[in-house]
Amino acid sequence: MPVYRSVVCPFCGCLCDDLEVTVEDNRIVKVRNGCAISTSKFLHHHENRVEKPLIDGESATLEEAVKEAAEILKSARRPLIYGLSSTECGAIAKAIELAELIGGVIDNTASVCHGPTILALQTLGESKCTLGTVRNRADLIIYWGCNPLEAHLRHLTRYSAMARGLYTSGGRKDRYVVAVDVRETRMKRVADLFVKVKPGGDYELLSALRAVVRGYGLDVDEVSGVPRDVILELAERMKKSRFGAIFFGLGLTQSEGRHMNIEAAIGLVADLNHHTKFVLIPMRGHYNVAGANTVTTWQTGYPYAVDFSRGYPRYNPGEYTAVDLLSRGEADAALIIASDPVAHLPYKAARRLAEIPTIVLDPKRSMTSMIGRVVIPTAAAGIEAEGTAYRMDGIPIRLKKLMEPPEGVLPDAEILSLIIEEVMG
Amino acid sequence: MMELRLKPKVSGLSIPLEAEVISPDVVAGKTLREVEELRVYHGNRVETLSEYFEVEGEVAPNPEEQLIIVEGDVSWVKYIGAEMTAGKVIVKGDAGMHLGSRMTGGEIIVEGSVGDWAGAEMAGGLIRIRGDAGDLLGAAYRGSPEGMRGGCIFVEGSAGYETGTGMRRGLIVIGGDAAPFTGAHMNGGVIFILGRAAKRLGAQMKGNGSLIICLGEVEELLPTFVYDTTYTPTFMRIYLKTLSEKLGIKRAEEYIGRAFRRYRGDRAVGGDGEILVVERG
Amino acid sequence: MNLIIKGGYVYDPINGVNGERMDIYIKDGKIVEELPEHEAKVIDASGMVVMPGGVDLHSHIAGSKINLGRLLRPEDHRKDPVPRTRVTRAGVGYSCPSTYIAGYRYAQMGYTTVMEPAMPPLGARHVHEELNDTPIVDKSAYPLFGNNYFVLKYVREGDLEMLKAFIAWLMRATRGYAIKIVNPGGVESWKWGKNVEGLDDTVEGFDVTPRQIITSLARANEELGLPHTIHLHCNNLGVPGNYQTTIETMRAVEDIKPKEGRETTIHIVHCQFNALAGDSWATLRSGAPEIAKYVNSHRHVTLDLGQVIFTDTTTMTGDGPWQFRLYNLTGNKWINSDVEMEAGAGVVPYTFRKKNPVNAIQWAIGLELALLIYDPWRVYMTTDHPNGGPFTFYPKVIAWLMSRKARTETMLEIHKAAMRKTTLADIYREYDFYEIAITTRAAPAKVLGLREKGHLGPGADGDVAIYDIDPTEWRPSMYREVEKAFSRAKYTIKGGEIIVVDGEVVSTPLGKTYWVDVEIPEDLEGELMKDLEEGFRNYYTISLDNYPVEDAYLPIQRPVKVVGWR
Amino acid sequence: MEITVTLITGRTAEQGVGKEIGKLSERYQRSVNYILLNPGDAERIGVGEGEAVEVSTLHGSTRVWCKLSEDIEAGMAFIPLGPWANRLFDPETHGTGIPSVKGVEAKIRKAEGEPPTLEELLRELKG
Amino acid sequence: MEMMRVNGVEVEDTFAEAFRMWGCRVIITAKNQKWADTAAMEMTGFATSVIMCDCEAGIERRLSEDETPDGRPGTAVIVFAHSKKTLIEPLVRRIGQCVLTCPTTAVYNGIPEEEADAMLDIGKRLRFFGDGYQVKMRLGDGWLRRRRFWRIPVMEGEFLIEEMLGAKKGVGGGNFIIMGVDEDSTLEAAERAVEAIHRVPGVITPFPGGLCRSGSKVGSRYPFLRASTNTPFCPAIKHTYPESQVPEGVNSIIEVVINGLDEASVRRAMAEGIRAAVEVEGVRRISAVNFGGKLGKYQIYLRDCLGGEAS
Repeated sequence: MPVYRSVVCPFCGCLCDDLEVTVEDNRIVKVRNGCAISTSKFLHHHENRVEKPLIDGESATLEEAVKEAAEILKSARRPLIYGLSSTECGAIAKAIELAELIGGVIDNTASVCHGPTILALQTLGESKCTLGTVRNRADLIIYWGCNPLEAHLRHLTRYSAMARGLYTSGGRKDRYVVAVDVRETRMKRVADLFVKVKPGGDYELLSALRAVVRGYGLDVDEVSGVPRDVILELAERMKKSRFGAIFFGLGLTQSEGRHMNIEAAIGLVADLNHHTKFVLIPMRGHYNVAGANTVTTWQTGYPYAVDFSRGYPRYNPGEYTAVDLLSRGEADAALIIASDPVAHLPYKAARRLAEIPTIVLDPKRSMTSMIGRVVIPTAAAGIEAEGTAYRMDGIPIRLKKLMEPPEGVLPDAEILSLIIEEVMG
Repeated sequence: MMELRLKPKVSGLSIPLEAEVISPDVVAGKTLREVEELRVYHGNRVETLSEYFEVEGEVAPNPEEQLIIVEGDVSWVKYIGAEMTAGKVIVKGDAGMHLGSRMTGGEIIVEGSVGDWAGAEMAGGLIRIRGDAGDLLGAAYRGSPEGMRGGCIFVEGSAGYETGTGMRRGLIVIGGDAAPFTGAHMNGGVIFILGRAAKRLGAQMKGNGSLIICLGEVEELLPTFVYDTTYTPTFMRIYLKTLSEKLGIKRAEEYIGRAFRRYRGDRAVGGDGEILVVERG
Repeated sequence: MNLIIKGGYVYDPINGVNGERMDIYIKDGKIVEELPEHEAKVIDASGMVVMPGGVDLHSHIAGSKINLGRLLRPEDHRKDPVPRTRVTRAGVGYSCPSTYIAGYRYAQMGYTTVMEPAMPPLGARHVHEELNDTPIVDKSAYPLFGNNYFVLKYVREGDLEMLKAFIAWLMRATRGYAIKIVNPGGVESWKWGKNVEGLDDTVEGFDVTPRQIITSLARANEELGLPHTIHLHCNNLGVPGNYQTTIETMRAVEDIKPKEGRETTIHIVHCQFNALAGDSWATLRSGAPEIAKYVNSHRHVTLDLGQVIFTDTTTMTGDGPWQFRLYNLTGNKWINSDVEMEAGAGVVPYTFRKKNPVNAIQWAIGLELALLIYDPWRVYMTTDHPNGGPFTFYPKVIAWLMSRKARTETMLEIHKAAMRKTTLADIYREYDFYEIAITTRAAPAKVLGLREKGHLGPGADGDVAIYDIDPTEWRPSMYREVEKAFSRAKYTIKGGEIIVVDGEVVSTPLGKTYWVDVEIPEDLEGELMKDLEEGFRNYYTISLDNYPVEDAYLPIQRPVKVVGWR
Repeated sequence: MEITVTLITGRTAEQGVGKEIGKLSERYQRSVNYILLNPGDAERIGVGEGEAVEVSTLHGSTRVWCKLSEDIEAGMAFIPLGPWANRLFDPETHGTGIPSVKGVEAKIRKAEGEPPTLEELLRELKG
Repeated sequence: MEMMRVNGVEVEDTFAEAFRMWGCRVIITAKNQKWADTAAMEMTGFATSVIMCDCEAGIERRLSEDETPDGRPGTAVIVFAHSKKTLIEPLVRRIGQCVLTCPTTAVYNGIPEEEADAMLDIGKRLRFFGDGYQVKMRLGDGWLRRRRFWRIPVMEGEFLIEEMLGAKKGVGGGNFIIMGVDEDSTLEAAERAVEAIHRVPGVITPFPGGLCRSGSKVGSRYPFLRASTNTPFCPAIKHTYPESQVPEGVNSIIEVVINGLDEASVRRAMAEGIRAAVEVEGVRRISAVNFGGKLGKYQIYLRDCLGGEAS
């Protein structure tokens, strides 16, 4: 009964790599160290699978499905390749090659989560570090618009508030913890200070903090519902900390202001570096969304929203991003890899996917696979296939293959290679 | 000016056409036949201008004398007049994204509305939009620290998010309402808003003479802008006269002699740009 | 395919061939003594320059740092989009080229070997993934040691054996090639927002000094007998007056005995940035003459230029505190990235301007170093891509080195400080093709210990660059011709395969990856692993098991075996 | 009776668990087809725990089950990310690629029928 | 000396000897004409002759609201000095002390760049009065004529000045003299002349009320004085001064001095002035001052000025 140690969890951007997974008869029977979601992922990975390739809902052979997919992509004028944040880097690289070949647009799910973070970075840069640096050094940790208790379940214990490290042997008691959110989440119980900000008011609050850190006064009583005294005190605490870290999530990127919220946060952190050491780290959601950005960047220069229609890469979020291409009715074919946009994109965009020929590569049945013209089952990366994934802080880790995929099911990268071959003819 | 007319053969393409060739610089000096053969991009296909437009009229020997009239709605055409240096383009309907982006001279008149990124990173010339503008009007492309570096954009209707982001020089006049983050990262340049200005005006504005003038209502200013005074600065008369005389905005003259509230910021970036808001009443 | 390159003027300094007309034979990817003509494809190189493929020992082409640069600068990419062709992939160029384009562009210039000089061990997989997407060239990467927790710990404890074991282990774990040190101690201090200011400062949190780190690593390097010396980015980079730190650093390793077969014990990287004299930006002048004087009288030092090019580029280095300083000097956008227990990095876009006095002086310093150091075997042409400028400007640097006229013309266009605050105007030396071959291929290959690179003797890799320029007719006044010829090789041959014809890439094989394989004595390894396990458990965020780079990341690998302990 | 609230969406751990079992699983559907309301607000529109509410914004409407929680303050509401929530959002991204899905103004009232099932949503989508 | 006659008055066939001077036109506007004039008068005070003043300046004319850049009433001032270089300091000082200080005023360039021979960075120098709080105002980059202004905070509000003021190579020292039977008639003729001259654009009369009663001649018997009154034309000593040039019957002489932005304007102004002067009874003769052509670049003959009118 093989027990795999140091298994990497392919769920969220934490990429915890200390799991122990027991496999019996090509079935996972036990998971140790995993969080609830992780455990669910390993234990249920065999459920709700796409069993056979499908064309228009009818089962087909892999060859037929690949051929059909290639035909769709070849005849499209504005094909979109989307998803990629829940697969390994080899598949991402192949998807880019395919996009280039068919003169299509390639986008990954970063465009609807931390795309704004990247836009802000491209304007201002960022001061960041790996999670271990926070673990070892941070005496002030701020969670802003993110809730690790719901989305990154082991973050607090492994990497941040509770973790013990080189200069933080006391763990939680060596740190001051702040949570900022629009509603009182469970983080309130974790934090020493909970700051409730008016929905859509983060930009103002961050700006005010910046001004105060720069030494200006604040001649208003409150900003976005936060009293002046709290702002002044928080700014002071930030300046006085020895190593400060801000983790932020979709509460900043998806709310009013989007990338400008992140710019304000980046700017605040940059300014704080004149007083002490301060970093900012986005809480990346899907386990390899960082990898999708990373690979796309080294191959094309751009992290997402890349258009190859003119033979060379072009980049413009808002123009070449999936939501926009779909909701404007521009995409005339789509290849969705390891993602479920029908469940998560705004209805108008989801609807477009149902209108056009959509190819879906996914281990599991999803809303997108239910509307797909061509559906090809794939091996689950990190369980049935190996490959690289990049943690939320950019650390590359090798996903393990713990067992064989179902009969005839191939990893994403191999299926994409077959489609590429078919397209090249 | 010699007039070249482009009549759209299709309407409302869902995949937009990229036609930076609709520019006096490209057209001038060519024969009509050569103009018809100009390359346009439709999705991943390369096609010719004549597949989408009937081309008639006259071609001028140089761009200065070239007028191009696009007769109809071309909201599905991107990059009209992009990088043009001289001459004139009139669009008798809506136009798509990137209209007049990076242009350095000449004039574009759009009788309808335009898509996003119109006049992005432009350095000279005049763009008049009778309808509304999309987002990022006259803005910097992503990653670039410099947006509009010169020229004038006049939108008679409203303008979208992040208008004039990273602006360094030139003038943007918004006849209608301005969406949030108008004038973000401004570092020089002037923006007039005649309608309602949404919040986060001038966010992260630096200084260097950056100026936003609000003649209409202002939703809210950032807490990092500091109110200085209410006064009637002389210089305002010059801008208002320019709006009236050069852009034909007669109602601008009504504001001559009016008092303005002066705010400086954005303190979040240590900036000393200005927002002047007309005093009500 | 076998090849005969006929009738070219061959420059093969390692074998003492200086412009002789001779034929080069390649069989099964290797240079051989001779081949019958009917068994080979013949390339007519008459009237052309034939050199070994270029070897770049310091160019940031792969890994998290350059990729952050790419991420940061869409505006840079928009200047230089590269469409796909039948054989090549699409991408972008300029200062942060995408991986494919970097490979193509090196090959187009006749380069066939490129070393990524700064690999944070935790990001080693990333480096190798990018190297695998960098076609054509052979390559390797240097892991960062100078601020590594275990290094600092063993240096503090004075335990050279454990330090050696750790080096050996980390080389294998990261599949690295040489010991890279960046601002020793300074990067660790930067994790508290601080820096070190001299060789004898104490590193924040550790009771060690930069001097101890450098000398310990140099000693360990030589005792282990690694192929390359330590590869050092000195303290105080970019600080006026830092040439003294640089000389002090070189002096600090004077008495370390080099390994057998090598005379040198230290390589100073992008020395231009560390050759500043004066005590402020206002009084800045060149410290190159002092450095050259030292290097000319000591055999143990090599260095590369980090030549400045007047263009918009992207600076990136493992020297976090310096990048913060540069951010404050320029107000440009800034990335800082600290890597737990090991390293850090920073990225700041920068434009070297002709009319900026500091930039003008920097430009002159690079060339002064190349021209004032007599021995071309110990000074190598680089731009520290992309810090001083993109590597695609190498042909321009070659033109400056070969032509005083080229230098004078540039000097007349730039700020007068270049003339007043440096000695460049008084230097008449001009490199010839032989010296160019030394500084761009033979010497870097030699100092890297790559025996099959940098020469055209039998047994060498079949890596050849053929440039369409006739050296017998060339005069220094014709520098534009040399720039053109070196920009687009007539032919580039890699491992016996024709890769570039007339400056265009015609084939894109994957190159091999070098790494240094040192066996560790078992008992020592056991002791080391115990230490590592504890360190990883307590301070790292990935487990020791998942740390070493797997073979999957090295599709074509060339481990260089080193007998570290006798 | 109808109230206007500020609508927030987001991930939950339960949604993560459900999603990994399968998008078509009962547990997943249950993890995303509800709205979290302050009991006071719920009372004002006359709905109780487990009853259906109609949520509408400028861009669309959906029906979901009502869950009550003191953790959510009056005037705010939360729906987990998913196929029910995505009916409510403006696809316009304003040049960023990301639609606004947090802090949207929404009207809430007691629903006539039950929330649609996933299958019903799919059927509607396919048109 | 030959004579011509205009309206019956003798006009000597001689010339006014004029010099090359650089002139700069400054437009001062204010809330109303009163304050524009006040600033203009302060600014042009003590600026009659470079013999002892730093410049020669005068009010050219008033400007109506539709003639000024900001739509307020204005006053045009022209300042002359020997060279481009020596023009700068007086402008900076006079605008700085007389206009910047004067309530409600603003300063604009009065010679557009295409007509100017040089642009002087007067506003750019004056901006330092803002002590770092000055604001640069830009107009027209890439679509209209590029103009720059500085906004300088002052206690009353804000002072606006254009960054660059245009200067031209002009003409100084255009003149004629009116010789009359008595003080009354001579003064009246001179007043009328000045009034007429001010209808000509581009010229000023820098002396008090446009008139110089002393005249001047180069040098004096005192080593410390480089010019003295024009003794040959002083009626009071007409018989005791050895080389007196005062005609018989003339008992009062007044010189009208004209500086202009170009020779043609000066010529026209002289003509208009003479024509007006000769209308007055009691005027006996019109002449002009020169130094035999040794000093000035320009010799403006009265005959040429008056064209066909003289006979």
